[in-house]
Amino acid sequence: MLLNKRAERLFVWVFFPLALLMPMLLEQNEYYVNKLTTIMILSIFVMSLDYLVGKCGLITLGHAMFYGLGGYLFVMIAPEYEAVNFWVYTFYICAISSLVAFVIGFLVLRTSGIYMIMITLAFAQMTFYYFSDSIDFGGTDGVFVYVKPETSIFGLSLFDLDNPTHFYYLCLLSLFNSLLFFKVLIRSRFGRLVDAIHVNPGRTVALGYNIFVYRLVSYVIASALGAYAGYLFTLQYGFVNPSMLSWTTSGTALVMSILGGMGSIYGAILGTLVFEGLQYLLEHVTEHWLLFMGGLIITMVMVFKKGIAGFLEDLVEKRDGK
Amino acid sequence: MDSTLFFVQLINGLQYGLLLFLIASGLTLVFGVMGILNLAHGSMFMVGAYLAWYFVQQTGSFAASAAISAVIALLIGFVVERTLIRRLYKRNHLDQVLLTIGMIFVFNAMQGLLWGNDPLGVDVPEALSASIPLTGIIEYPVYRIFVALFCVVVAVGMYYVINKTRLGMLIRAGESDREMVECLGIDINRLYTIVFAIGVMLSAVAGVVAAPISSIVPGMGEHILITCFVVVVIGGMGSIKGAFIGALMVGLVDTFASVLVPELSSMMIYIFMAFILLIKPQGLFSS
Amino acid sequence: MENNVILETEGLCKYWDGLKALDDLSLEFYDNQLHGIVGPNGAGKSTLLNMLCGHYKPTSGKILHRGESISSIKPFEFARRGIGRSFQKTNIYNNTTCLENCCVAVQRLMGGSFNLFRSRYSQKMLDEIATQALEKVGLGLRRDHIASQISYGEQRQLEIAMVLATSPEVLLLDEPMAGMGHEESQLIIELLSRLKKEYCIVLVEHDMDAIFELSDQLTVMVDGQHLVTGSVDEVKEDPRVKEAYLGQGDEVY
Amino acid sequence: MSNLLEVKSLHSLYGESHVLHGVSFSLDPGQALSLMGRNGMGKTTTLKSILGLVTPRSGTVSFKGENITDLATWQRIKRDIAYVPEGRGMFHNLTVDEHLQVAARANNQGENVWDYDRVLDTFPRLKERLSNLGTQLSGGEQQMLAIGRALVTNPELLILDEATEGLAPLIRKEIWDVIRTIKDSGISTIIVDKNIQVLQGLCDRHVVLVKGKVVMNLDAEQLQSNFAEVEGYLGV
Amino acid sequence: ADQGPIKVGVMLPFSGVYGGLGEATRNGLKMALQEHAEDLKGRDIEFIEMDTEAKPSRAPEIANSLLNKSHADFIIGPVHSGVAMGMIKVLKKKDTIMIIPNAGANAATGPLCAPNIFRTSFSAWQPSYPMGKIALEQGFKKVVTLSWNYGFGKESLDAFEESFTSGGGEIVKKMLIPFPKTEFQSYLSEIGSIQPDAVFVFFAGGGAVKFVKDYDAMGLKGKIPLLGAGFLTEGTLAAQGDSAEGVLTTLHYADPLDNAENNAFRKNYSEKFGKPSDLYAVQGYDTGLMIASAVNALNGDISDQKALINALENTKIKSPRGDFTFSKAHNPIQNVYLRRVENGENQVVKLAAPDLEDPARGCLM
Ligand SMILES: Nc1ncnc2c1ncn2[C@@H]1O[C@H](COP(=O)(O)OP(=O)(O)OP(=O)(O)O)[C@@H](O)[C@H]1O
Ligand SMILES: Nc1ncnc2c1ncn2[C@@H]1O[C@H](COP(=O)(O)OP(=O)(O)OP(=O)(O)O)[C@@H](O)[C@H]1O
Ligand SMILES: [Mg+2]
Ligand SMILES: [Mg+2]
Repeated sequence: MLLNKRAERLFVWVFFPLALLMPMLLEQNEYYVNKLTTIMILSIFVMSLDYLVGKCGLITLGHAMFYGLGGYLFVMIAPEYEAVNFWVYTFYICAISSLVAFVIGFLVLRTSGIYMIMITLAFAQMTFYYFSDSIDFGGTDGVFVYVKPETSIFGLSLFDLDNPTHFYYLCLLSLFNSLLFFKVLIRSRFGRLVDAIHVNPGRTVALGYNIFVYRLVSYVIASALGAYAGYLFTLQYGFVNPSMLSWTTSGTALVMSILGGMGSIYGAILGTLVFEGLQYLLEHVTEHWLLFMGGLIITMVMVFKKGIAGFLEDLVEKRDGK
Repeated sequence: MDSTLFFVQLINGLQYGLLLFLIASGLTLVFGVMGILNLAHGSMFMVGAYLAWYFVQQTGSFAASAAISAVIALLIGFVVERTLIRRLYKRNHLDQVLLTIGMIFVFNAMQGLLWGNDPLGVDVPEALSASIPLTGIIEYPVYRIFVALFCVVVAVGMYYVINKTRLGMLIRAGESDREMVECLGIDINRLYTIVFAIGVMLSAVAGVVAAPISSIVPGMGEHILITCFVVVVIGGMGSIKGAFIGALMVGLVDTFASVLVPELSSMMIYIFMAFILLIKPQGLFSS
Repeated sequence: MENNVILETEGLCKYWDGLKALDDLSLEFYDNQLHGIVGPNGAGKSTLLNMLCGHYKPTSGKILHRGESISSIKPFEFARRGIGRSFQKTNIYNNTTCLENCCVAVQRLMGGSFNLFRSRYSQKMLDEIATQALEKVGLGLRRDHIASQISYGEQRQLEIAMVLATSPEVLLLDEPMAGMGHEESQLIIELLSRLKKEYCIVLVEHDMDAIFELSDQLTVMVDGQHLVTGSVDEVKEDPRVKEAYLGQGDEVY
Repeated sequence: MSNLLEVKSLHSLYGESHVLHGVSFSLDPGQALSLMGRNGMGKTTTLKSILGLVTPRSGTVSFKGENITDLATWQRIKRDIAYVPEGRGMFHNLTVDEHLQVAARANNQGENVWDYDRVLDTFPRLKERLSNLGTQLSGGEQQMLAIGRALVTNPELLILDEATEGLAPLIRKEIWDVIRTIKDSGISTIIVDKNIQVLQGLCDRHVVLVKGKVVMNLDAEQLQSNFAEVEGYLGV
Repeated sequence: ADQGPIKVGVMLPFSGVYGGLGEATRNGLKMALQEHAEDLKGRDIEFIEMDTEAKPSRAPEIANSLLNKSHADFIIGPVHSGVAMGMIKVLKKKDTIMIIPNAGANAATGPLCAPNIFRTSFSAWQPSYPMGKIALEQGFKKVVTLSWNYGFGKESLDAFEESFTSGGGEIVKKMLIPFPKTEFQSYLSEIGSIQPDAVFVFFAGGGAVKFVKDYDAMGLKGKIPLLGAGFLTEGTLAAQGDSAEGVLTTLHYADPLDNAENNAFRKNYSEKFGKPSDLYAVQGYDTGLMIASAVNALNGDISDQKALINALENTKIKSPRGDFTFSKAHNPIQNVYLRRVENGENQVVKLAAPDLEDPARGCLM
């Protein structure tokens, strides 16, 4: 079965139908629709990181590099005042960032553990400084995207990206597809190798696998998806800024993914939702939201031994047990 | 660059490198040797600097302030280990990331509440406030020389304790296999509490010592955190010697990059680290 | 029965800064034979095995596989050439079932490891081969147990099952019987005596009963040096072997 | 009659799986006890429960008349117990020399019979490898180091889990000789090993475990007379 | 016309490095609106405050929330230029008025200018441009310039360079330091070996503190005059101590500025909030004045955006910094003063540039 945990099925069956109805429930309130859209975009990003860190055991602190690259690539290759085709550019951006990931992965994956964390960080910082020092891309102030792409395929235009509700559904669809994609990937034969390499790389080599290649493929996949999320984020408001690339963006995504439950994939959505939701609530309640946010994070680490997803799974299992 | 300027920059680089080692020393101990991924290291550095400022205001004496701050940091470390870190040893390293990021939030919020967000400064202690002329019109502040010496003392001390004493062996063994250390009749929990607290104290003391030559601002810890990790990783996990040499290298690279290749100077230490790790994937001196 | 040389070493050396763990070793390993290797602790047996499977690079000397030098190929390519190994220290996938452990091994031959979409559970044959491997070593009943939760001895058995599952032509076994009970050891001995008819097996073991019973050829190493190679009887009677390794033979150990 | 060690109806679990079902036995001062059983019968678990590495759900462990069930592992060890774990428990970042130095201590009686030098004399192989890291040793060398590391603590009770695994015959003989010497000097031992012949000649008590239960608890003579049955349990 | 409260969205950093600035700005804003309550023609003010954390990537989302969820009439913010860019993206040409109380990116009232975007602070160009002439007046021919390598810093150096070189001065070296690095030793050593006539810098906050102290410690103080955009000595003097004495800066305000508005403002502010006012409080205060005067001019009915913009454009603000009006691009036309640090205060030396107007390059309005 594709969704092998009960809690997971439960989540998917509750979350996606609800998300489908959300714009109607919110009576098209543009703000909430936008906010949820941002959360979904972030979820895609966090999910790609979750796959890399939780499933492949490749811990990176440079994933935001691809998130930012998704945005900057669009600014770099798309004409400034002309609506390009969304799908074509999705392809371009994923292709180029895959290429970048391939090259960087080739270097980065020679190391492991903390050394890999640091070398991914190094590359991310280099890109970060490249864009924040660059005059062409607005330096630290960032750049605008003036015209949003159109989304026609075969003359059929499904989404109007300037319409928040349409954009919402595009992102929801993307999120759903990402989840599905990763679930299928994990269940696949390739996924078996990913698991094996994660648990015991040495043994997998001894069984005759070139683990480097499998890791590289995973790295490229996750990076391309991360770039796609960055591309969506850029399109949402039409604004790219180097802070998208900063290590704190990577760090926050890592926090969301750990919070959600490493390697559970759907936990990425949970983690993002909870983190962003808490921040939103606390910010509106108190100026000292940082304090409470910190306190809550600490409490959650203590309580949820395997993240929120793990907590849910235990809960569901316990209920089933009785 | 003429030779006198080169010489001055060399001193700058070494001096900065030594300072970096001092700032990274707590991380070297807690992360490098004990294997606890403490992202709140930078926050402890910040806390040290703020405490130094606060107690200089209160007592008027830098030395007294340093002593009080060190004790407070020791206590913070003690409490944090006892209540939080201890519960995570058996769990994934990533949980430590989450925990310590939560701690960063809390420390930052507390800093805002207790001391506000304006930049603060601590005066160089009177006894060390002189300068010695160097070349041309440049003078070198005695305090910086004092800091450099202090760093060397810390480095030698740490190297000796970690590598040559039974205590150091136990700490290292604990990183490898806590259960087995307990099977040697050692109360590993207490040992780790103490050593963690000392690590926190080192971070804070670095903040205290650096306070007179830095500006005390919110978020000062986060900026330095990454550099500290760079230092530890270049040197190789768990190696004091490595961290020391790594710190000097980073100091020199950073200093000379800013003079020789200013366009790249922001990226230079990262380029340098990537380069080192590509040649030696385990850092320079990892065991 | 034809006896081809499958694996061969020529002047193989491995130095660990200053320590000659292996010094100028030239050996031949034949098809359909079990080649036992014994020697005191630290003689370099594991080191040899580690080089035969590509885990370590030789300091100097050559490894030949069917006459072709393979000293410089990547570790995983050794396994692809049919050189499989088990480890002295248990080395398995702890968090999955015994079956899944073997499936990873089987899948390399079945292919499809780059298939991102096809379910890993879709091919019955893969499961069957994996199950057979488990049954061969007597772990059939543990098929669906999590590997970390079976006992140490059973983990050792699993270790061998995994190598078998890769259908190797050369089996490098490093103390497979260590930590196993009598019955299990007996099982492995029987298993190996069956397997050696099809494979070239290199066995490092301190269990003398097993070694004497199984070996077609026996090499004794001491301190990284080759001492003697020959049939079991030749070696047993060699006084140097008695002195360096076996003792006088009157002990029950 | 004072026992050195007394284990009373231990029940131990890993998560939900119940591994020990009321294990009881006792050991007198100076005695050697062998714990036998097939793979997976709970020998290691019993040892770990004695040491507090596994917390039993119920049952008691007393050492020299003192109930130590609720003590931390290190406190039990401090009462002069030493442990050679299955799998050797090497520290990957300590050298051979440091392994011994870090463990060496005189026991509570102030005796320091097994000091650093004596251990190295017993295992000359280790002497040559002093500056190597623990995990760089060969399997057998690791085993020697693990035993050496236990001996330098000058224990009163030595617990050996598969201590001769992976040793060459000559060395194995040496180890048995060492254990015999230890025993003769009044140190008690609990030994898990698969070599019944040796255990028979060495131990005063023999405990056979089947599925976490003690099925036989024999002295040397009883073992003699029930040898076949024991062999049956062990699957020889 | 609707008679509900006037909604004022506040988008400022309340935590982190810029937290102090955000707080002062907010205080000034609230104070002005309270003092001028009767100008509001009976309409209440509802504040909606959002912490930007000075994170540009969050800016569009927060701006969007104030626009679409809170339906704010005015959105005040931000402090940080990158955040300003993100806000402008969302708010440009929308039916809310954005008033920038600090962020100085030239672009905000340059290429990105829009009818509904105002700024009550300055453009990066403004405080630095006059310093070029001052430097020449003082007889400096060769100057080294130095700042963090980010938008605001570079724009400040450029503005200085523009006036300094057009008057015949020479920039012998321009040093851009990675943001937010505060290890200045190597740069100072180089300055010491170049020995220029003077040094012009842009730094703010913690960097400013560190730089001025290091400048002194390295023995450069008193030997090579230190010039700067005013932020070098704003809110940092206490921490800089003696090291800052004698530093020359140009800015559109100085705490001890002697005029009736400023004296009253400083007195009221410190009474009300228990701490001395500063530049950021003034800028917030002026933002409040601006809102109040426009609401007053329209007699409380701000529903017609055209009329509102018109009213805002035509206000003349009686600010503690001296009166100012708005340029076509909606940036203040204001005095810039030359100040020298004496006894821990920025004493006004003279009026460096009266009614200085930003060139608003690229603005098509
Ligand atoms: N990574 C290493 N670094 C340094 N020395 C090593 C390393 N690995 C092994 N050695 C040394 O090389 C020698 C040979 O080791 P090897 O593991 O091959 O012995 P072995 O014959 O397998 O012994 P055993 O029967 O005890 O397993 C030993 O003395 C060991 O200490
Ligand atoms: N960490 C664990 N989690 C769950 N079950 C375990 C764990 N360790 C051991 N077991 C189970 O407990 C039982 C007893 O294991 P134990 O290691 O005590 O056996 P043993 O008698 O020492 O066997 P061996 O001779 O193979 O070492 C086994 O069935 C094993 O599967
Ligand atoms: Mg070996
Ligand atoms: Mg066992």
